[in-house]
Amino acid sequence: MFKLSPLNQRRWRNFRRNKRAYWSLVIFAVLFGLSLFAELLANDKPIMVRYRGETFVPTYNFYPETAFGGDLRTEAVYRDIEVQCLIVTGGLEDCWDDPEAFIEDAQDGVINGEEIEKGFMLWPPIPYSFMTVNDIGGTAPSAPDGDHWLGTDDTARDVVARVIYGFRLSIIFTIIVTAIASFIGIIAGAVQGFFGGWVDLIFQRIIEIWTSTPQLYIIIILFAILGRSFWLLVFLTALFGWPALVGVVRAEFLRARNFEYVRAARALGVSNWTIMFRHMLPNAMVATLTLLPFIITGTIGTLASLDFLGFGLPSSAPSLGELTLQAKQNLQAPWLAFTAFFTFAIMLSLLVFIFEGVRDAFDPRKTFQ
Amino acid sequence: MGAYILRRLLLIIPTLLGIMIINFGLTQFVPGGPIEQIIAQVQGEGDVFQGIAGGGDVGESMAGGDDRYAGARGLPQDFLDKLEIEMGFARIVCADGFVGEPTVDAPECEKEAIPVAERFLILIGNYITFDFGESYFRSISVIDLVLEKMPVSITLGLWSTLIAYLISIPLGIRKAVKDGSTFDTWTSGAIILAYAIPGFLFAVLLLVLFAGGSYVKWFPLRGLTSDGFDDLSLLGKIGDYFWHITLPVIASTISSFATLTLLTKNSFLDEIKKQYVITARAKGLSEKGVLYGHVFRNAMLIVIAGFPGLFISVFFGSSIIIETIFSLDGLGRLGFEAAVARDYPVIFATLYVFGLIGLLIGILSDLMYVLVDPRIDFESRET
Amino acid sequence: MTQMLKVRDLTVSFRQDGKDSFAVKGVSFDVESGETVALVGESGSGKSVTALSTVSLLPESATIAGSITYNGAEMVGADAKRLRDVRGNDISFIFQEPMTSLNPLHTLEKQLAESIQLHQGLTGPAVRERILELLHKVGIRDPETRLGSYPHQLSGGQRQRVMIAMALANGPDLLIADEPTTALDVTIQAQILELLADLKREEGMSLLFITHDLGIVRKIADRVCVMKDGEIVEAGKTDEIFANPQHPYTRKLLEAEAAGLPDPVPENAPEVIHTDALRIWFPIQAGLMRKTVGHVKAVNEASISVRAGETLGIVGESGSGKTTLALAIMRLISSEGGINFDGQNIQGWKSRQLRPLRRDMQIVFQDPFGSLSPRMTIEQIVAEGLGVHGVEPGKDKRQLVADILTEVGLEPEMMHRYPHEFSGGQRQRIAIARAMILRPRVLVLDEPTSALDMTVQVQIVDLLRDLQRKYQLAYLFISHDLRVVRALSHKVIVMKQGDIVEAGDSEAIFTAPQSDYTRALMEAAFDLKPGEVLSA
Amino acid sequence: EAEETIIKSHGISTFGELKYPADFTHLDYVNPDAPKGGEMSSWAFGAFDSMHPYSIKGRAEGLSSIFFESLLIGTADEIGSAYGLLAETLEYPEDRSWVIFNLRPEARFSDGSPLTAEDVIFSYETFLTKGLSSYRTQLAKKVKSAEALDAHRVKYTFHEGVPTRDLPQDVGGIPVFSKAHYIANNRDFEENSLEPLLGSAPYVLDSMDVGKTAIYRLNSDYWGAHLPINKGRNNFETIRREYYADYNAAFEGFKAGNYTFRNEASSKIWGTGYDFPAVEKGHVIRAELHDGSKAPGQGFVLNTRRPQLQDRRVREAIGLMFNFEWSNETLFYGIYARPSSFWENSHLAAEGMPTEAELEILTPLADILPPGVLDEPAVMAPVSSMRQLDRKNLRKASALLDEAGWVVGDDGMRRNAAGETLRLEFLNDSQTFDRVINPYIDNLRRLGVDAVHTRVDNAEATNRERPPAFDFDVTTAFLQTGYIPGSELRQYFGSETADTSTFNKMGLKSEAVDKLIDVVLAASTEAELEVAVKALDRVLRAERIWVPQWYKDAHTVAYFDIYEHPDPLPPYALGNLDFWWYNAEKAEKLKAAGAF
Ligand SMILES: Nc1ncnc2c1ncn2[C@@H]1O[C@H](COP(=O)(O)OP(=O)(O)OP(=O)(O)O)[C@@H](O)[C@H]1O
Ligand SMILES: Nc1ncnc2c1ncn2[C@@H]1O[C@H](COP(=O)(O)OP(=O)(O)OP(=O)(O)O)[C@@H](O)[C@H]1O
Ligand SMILES: [Mg+2]
Ligand SMILES: [Mg+2]
Repeated sequence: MFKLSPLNQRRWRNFRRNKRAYWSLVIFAVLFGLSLFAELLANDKPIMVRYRGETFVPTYNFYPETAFGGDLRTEAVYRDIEVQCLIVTGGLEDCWDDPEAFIEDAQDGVINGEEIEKGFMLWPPIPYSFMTVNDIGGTAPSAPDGDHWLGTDDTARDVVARVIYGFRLSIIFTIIVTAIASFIGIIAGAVQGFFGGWVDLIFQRIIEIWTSTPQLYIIIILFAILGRSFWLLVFLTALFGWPALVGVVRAEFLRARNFEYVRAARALGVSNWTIMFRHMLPNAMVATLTLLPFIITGTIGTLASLDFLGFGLPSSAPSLGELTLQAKQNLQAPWLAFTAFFTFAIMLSLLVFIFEGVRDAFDPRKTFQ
Repeated sequence: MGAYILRRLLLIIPTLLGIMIINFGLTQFVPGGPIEQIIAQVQGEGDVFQGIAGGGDVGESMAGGDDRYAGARGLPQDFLDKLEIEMGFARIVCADGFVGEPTVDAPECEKEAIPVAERFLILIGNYITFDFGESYFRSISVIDLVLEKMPVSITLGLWSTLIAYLISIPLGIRKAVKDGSTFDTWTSGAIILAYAIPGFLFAVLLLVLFAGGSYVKWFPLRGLTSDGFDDLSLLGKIGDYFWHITLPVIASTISSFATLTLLTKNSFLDEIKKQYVITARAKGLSEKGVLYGHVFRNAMLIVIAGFPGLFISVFFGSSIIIETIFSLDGLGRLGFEAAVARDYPVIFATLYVFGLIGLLIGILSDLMYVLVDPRIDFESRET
Repeated sequence: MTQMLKVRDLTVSFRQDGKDSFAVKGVSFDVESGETVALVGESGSGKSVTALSTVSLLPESATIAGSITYNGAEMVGADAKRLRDVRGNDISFIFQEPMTSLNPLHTLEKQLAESIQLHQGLTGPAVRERILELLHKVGIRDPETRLGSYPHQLSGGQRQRVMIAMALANGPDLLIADEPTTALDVTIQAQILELLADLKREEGMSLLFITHDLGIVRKIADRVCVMKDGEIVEAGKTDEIFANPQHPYTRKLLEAEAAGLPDPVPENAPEVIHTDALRIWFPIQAGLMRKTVGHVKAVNEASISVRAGETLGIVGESGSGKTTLALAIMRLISSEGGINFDGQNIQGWKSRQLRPLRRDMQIVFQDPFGSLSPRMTIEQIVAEGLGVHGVEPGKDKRQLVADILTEVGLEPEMMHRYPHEFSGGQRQRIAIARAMILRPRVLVLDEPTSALDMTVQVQIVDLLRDLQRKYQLAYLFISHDLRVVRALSHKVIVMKQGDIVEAGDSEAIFTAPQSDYTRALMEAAFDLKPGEVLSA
Repeated sequence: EAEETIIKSHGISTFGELKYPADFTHLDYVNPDAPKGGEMSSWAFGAFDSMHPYSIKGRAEGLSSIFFESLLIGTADEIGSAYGLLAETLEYPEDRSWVIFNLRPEARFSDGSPLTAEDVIFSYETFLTKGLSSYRTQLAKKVKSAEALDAHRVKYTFHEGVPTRDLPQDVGGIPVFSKAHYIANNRDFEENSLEPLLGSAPYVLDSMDVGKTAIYRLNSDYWGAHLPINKGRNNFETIRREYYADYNAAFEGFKAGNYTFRNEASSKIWGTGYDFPAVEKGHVIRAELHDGSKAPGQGFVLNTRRPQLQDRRVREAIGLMFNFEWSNETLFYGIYARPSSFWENSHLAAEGMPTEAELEILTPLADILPPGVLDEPAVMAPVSSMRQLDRKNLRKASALLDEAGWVVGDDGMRRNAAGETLRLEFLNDSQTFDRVINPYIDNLRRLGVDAVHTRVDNAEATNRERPPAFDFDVTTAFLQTGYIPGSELRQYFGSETADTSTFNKMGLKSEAVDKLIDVVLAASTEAELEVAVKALDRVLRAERIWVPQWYKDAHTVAYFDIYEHPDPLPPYALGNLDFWWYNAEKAEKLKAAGAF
């Protein structure tokens, strides 16, 4: 078992004493954990299909329509009424004519006096995936109703499903990007501030050159060469994101390296890196810890604004940024705006509270009731 | 220190050169250049802002207009050649003995592409003499173009930073003092919510609620000033100006409180319990005196040293989206438009000038560190 | 005489990690106007906490119970305005740790001026005049040139004197002085005590004096309270207590004295440290461009030599360059001249090269609080050196930490606490433990006992001697307490304004000082009559 | 040659017949008694920084060509006809190898100076040397010389060997500006400027706020107010244009009455936005006015240079999967119509089975025609059910692809014999198209096609769609055809241009089409032309080189109830700036009701 040092135990206890932070962490973990299973929560494929006594798991497997007595060898479209009819009735040919009636008829297991092999489908609570284009019988975006709890977006896709997947995508995106970017940023800032001299001079120039590169062009070029993809965007955003923290960390280190305890650590023969990360960083973390939740949500925001400018994820991807953009373009559909706003607000509040808790837990002078 | 500053000043040269090389190199790889953009324009394809402005419609990109004038469409090679020459991608070389004005039309002359390296040298040569050229798409020097967009950017930048700082810092300090109280909690909630509102949505919301035809119409929809601005009295002018900028400034400020407030709060929390603060208290200083007189400088190193940088944001602080929504013409739009339209003279010149300013500000900002905290220096610590 | 400060049943507890620990348990005493009360006692017994609670300067983790009245008005739970009026004006404070108590970003002038302007309403040149007068009174040389200095540019003793000047600036009715002379050499100390006595006489100032130096107590206190474990175990007139101590602890305290002499150094002991005309000049910079306009000549041409098993005592007036010299020898600040360690000239070595040597050369800093990383626990701090240089096989790191803490008189249970949760003396011992745990061959001790009460001081001195005997350690011992220096040192150098004015065998210097300055020091330290010398 | 018959007329039309006789009193579709006055205000997108529309530099104000008149002018109820405006009459030989315009001597520029042949020639030459590219080359190719015969006569002579049918109209359409003004102001035609050139039109610049507002005022001294062709036109005292950089803001501006006429381009706003107070109170009129003009030929074009798209059956299958009916209902509020023809919404669109006359042209080409042209009705865009995925069409498409050798593999994707998937990349540079393309792609993937959507920025799209790259599978384009199709057909559909033309994006190389284009170009009467175009239309449609998208057959306009317009409108123009008028009484009423 992984064992916490007494100090970390003390920090953890402090964190738990901060109810707001603790519950934010719990809620966040639950939400994120749930979203990891998005495929089972919101999908246009059933979790399980029973057809002629056999069991199918469409979420993770490919089955052609022919597997259910249909006539197309492409993947079965489970949301199609005909396919549903086929499955329920055990593959009756007549399904092509009047599927609704047949499904109705098949409920008792008998059609036209003949026993049929009745099948069934187990659907996820939200029977739409983020890409599912729905027949909503009106104009998209459609308002929330029983089928689509938060309505549909301007391509007639279910907003709940998109938020679930979008949350997952955004969080994964931002966690990776923030981790990479802050890691590099903190190290770079720390090295510059700690060593000073030519290291600082050269590094700073490199950063200056880098930050005045038009990012849009790099994005356009790489998109043109490699095609739009999630990982490319992760890479690019991290690439552009890391200088954000360098300045503040450098400043804190420039100051902290003059402190007496740093001299003391040096006198102990502690290596430079240990001094930087064990002694100085915890004391130079205020800005970093404060900014981190904002960097995290800011990264999601970056994704959103890239979407906004048309250089983001492919438009079918469930991006929260795209949702915001749609909200602006469809003022007549306020549910889009509300959804986007609440998703962002909840995410940001949770993160800010969690990080506030972390900050407090690491603050030696903070007292907890 | 003097030596350090001198070193920094000298390093500006290679840095600027580096910036220009990277960017120039980059543009060699960007798919589609200004010529394509002109072709797209001549063919009446979408405006680059349509996407951002939103609300465009699929039916709308129907080309139309004066059919007769456009005639049978098509861009002849000689026109493209001429564009290339005009934009400095190529030049005319004429056979020996050719007399008169060289043109592509003359049989003895032909177009020759200028090598990339040479183009770069020409560019740098011009820039050293502060000759930044003209926009590809407008008959106006780049400098004038930037100056033309300045008022909008300064307005948005100045007021929103001012408001953000004037509110955030005192608020952050108060929150630090009252850490954990209900005041702290609700203000955190409020600033987070404000931060979470997507700025452009908020802008549109303001527009619809306070400037549109459905609800109240208290504020104008666009622009910095009214049509008859010049005829107004001084007081009238000031009033008119503020009347116009209220909504855009609110929209661009709303989300900027959160980081600064929390940064202030947390920095203060870190300092406020230190020994010297107790000393200050023991002197009998008022709480304000302690916080602003003693803690502030210690806690706000980053914020204070950020002031020169702030100065930049005052000039260039406007956001493309706010500008678009309120039909303001500022640097945000200029920059984006130039990037998308591949208006290289504008891109390079703005990069060069703003790069230079940025580098100088960087030096100032580092000097601020020393001013704030005299213990700081930038020398290497290998003793 | 009226009761100016009346403390009744004062109880202070600190909340740490969910538990309460009591630092002060039901303390009661009075200070009458014009009176000097000395608070003495064990390190960590709650003296500073008691003092701080009088005007509510304790951190928010503290809970105060009981009653404190100042001139009849209740101070516990008083409103901010009331406290503000009293603080600084009526009651002034000299904090125990001058090194960390000054605002690091304000110049001396600003810090001093602030108090004066705040309570006296003076402005302009008048303020400056008053500041210069104060600085002069507390014995700062050339005060004009020091006005623009920042705290980090001052020596420990100089900072302490600035603190004193600040406290005296407004002519307080009650001065609470928490070990105000620890960093001062004896002559300055005498001057300061004289100053306090003057103030008391002329302006009827009362004094609550916390100290470990019983000599001082005897000299200036009217009454004494002896504290132990958060309680006052004995209180009474100074003469009576000294003459007839009741409580066993008091007796022990009075008896304790670092005495004896160090073991002789073996003949063939190798030289471990040797410096050649070491020079450290700090540039004085002015303006934003930081042009160097002159130098503070902190150390001029210092040549010293220490052998294994030998202790070199460094004494000298405050600000004479002792700390600077020590730091330079440890290669922690840059210097000119040769530094030999084990025969190798380590001047100019990179920090990577030096790292392996660090195990063998350790330092205890003058400012213990500043030298402890605020976000590390004591365990981490003390164990860190072990982590760097490796633990001997078969030994448990935590056990080693616990052992060394016990040796310096701290309870091992405290090791999960942060530095700020200790008393000044405790922190000093932590700093000693951190250095000692490595069993270095050379140890620089920069005033290691200034905050320790006599009993603990004796314990530490014994420990040092013990270790020296066992491991042939070499010490550079910097102190103003000449008794301790005498008890530990084989050789002594005396510094004044950056110069070594006298150097030689300890006995020779103590018994037959050559320079006037040394003689003056001895006289002040050992209460000798002018011209008298210490017997061998 | 002397025996050449010279035609002298007040107008000219492509095939000779003019609707209006020389002594007409006014155009049929105008209200000759329309009151003058009032203001017409509308909005425009973005900003402007130039008042000179004939340079590629700067963003010219959208109406900045309003200052200029030309020798001839067209009408909104006829195609191919033009009547004299600056020219009183014109003279031309039957073969139209030259044309002489007799200017109206009373013609004046807005500053009162006379407009002479010299100005006409100067304008022509300026356009020839410094005008927009397309213009320049066209002129240079066609016009041999232009000369002023006297102060009021100009003669254009055309090159031999170029089709001259439309040339008199072309040169007659060149805007005329003042030479004296141009020279006095030291102007450069290629640079943008905020100072308009001097023209002779009824409107002059009143005032502007650069980038925001432009106001044009009716010139009270306009020289041509009395002309029959101008009767009932140019009714507004001022025309105001308001610029907004944002659609929402623009719409709010309308709601608030900042401008009063709106040609609603957004189906969304048309479908949902018009429920604001001014509409409810009846202050704003919302009208769908029939638009008789030809559809612009908007569609997804398929790049037949790609190996997988060379098979006509594949292209047909792809076309079947675009569900217009669903899209129209779900995405467009049902306001669009579907084109099938390249000449949709005009008399030139082929319908049903080929007629005798068409067969006459087509039969000789039977060998090289795509199947079904002769014996099947003209290809119509497929009709789908209201379900996003139409099973009937899916089956049909599946069958076609199976037949073409793209069979479904074990992973549900189609592959050819070589094992390659049927890849189809949609190149798109407009965010607004995402919601159209994504469902389409969805359908295609269900068909087993490996369809992907790539959105790029404008410049990159242009780069990839143009020669020499032609690097796309599917993209949106406008296959713009004319009412009187001419040589541009070659640019759009001819094989000779397939590898070089920006317009033949699909890379169509069809012998039959080439031959039919020749027939179209050779047509000498209106009837001949119609038959030839219909035959061409059939073949083009049968080639399945595009998936037609949609068009709008109505003007969706909203305006404050202060304007009136002739009823019915002429087929080819909305004319809100031209022949609508202001009703001062209604305006008073609205003002009294507080609408503005
Ligand atoms: N960083 C610095 N910059 C400028 N002057 C300094 C600096 N550090 C120390 N000094 C000056 O050098 C002199 C010697 O200081 P040092 O700390 O060595 O004195 P010290 O002998 O240890 O005194 P004390 O007994 O008071 O601790 C003092 O005058 C001090 O003001
Ligand atoms: N902030 C704090 N949190 C927890 N415990 C504290 C804190 N400050 C002091 N203590 C504890 O309270 C006790 C009394 O401390 P105090 O500083 O009053 O001692 P002192 O008598 O002044 O000792 P010294 O002579 O060493 O300065 C000590 O045991 C110390 O560990
Ligand atoms: Mg103490
Ligand atoms: Mg010292």
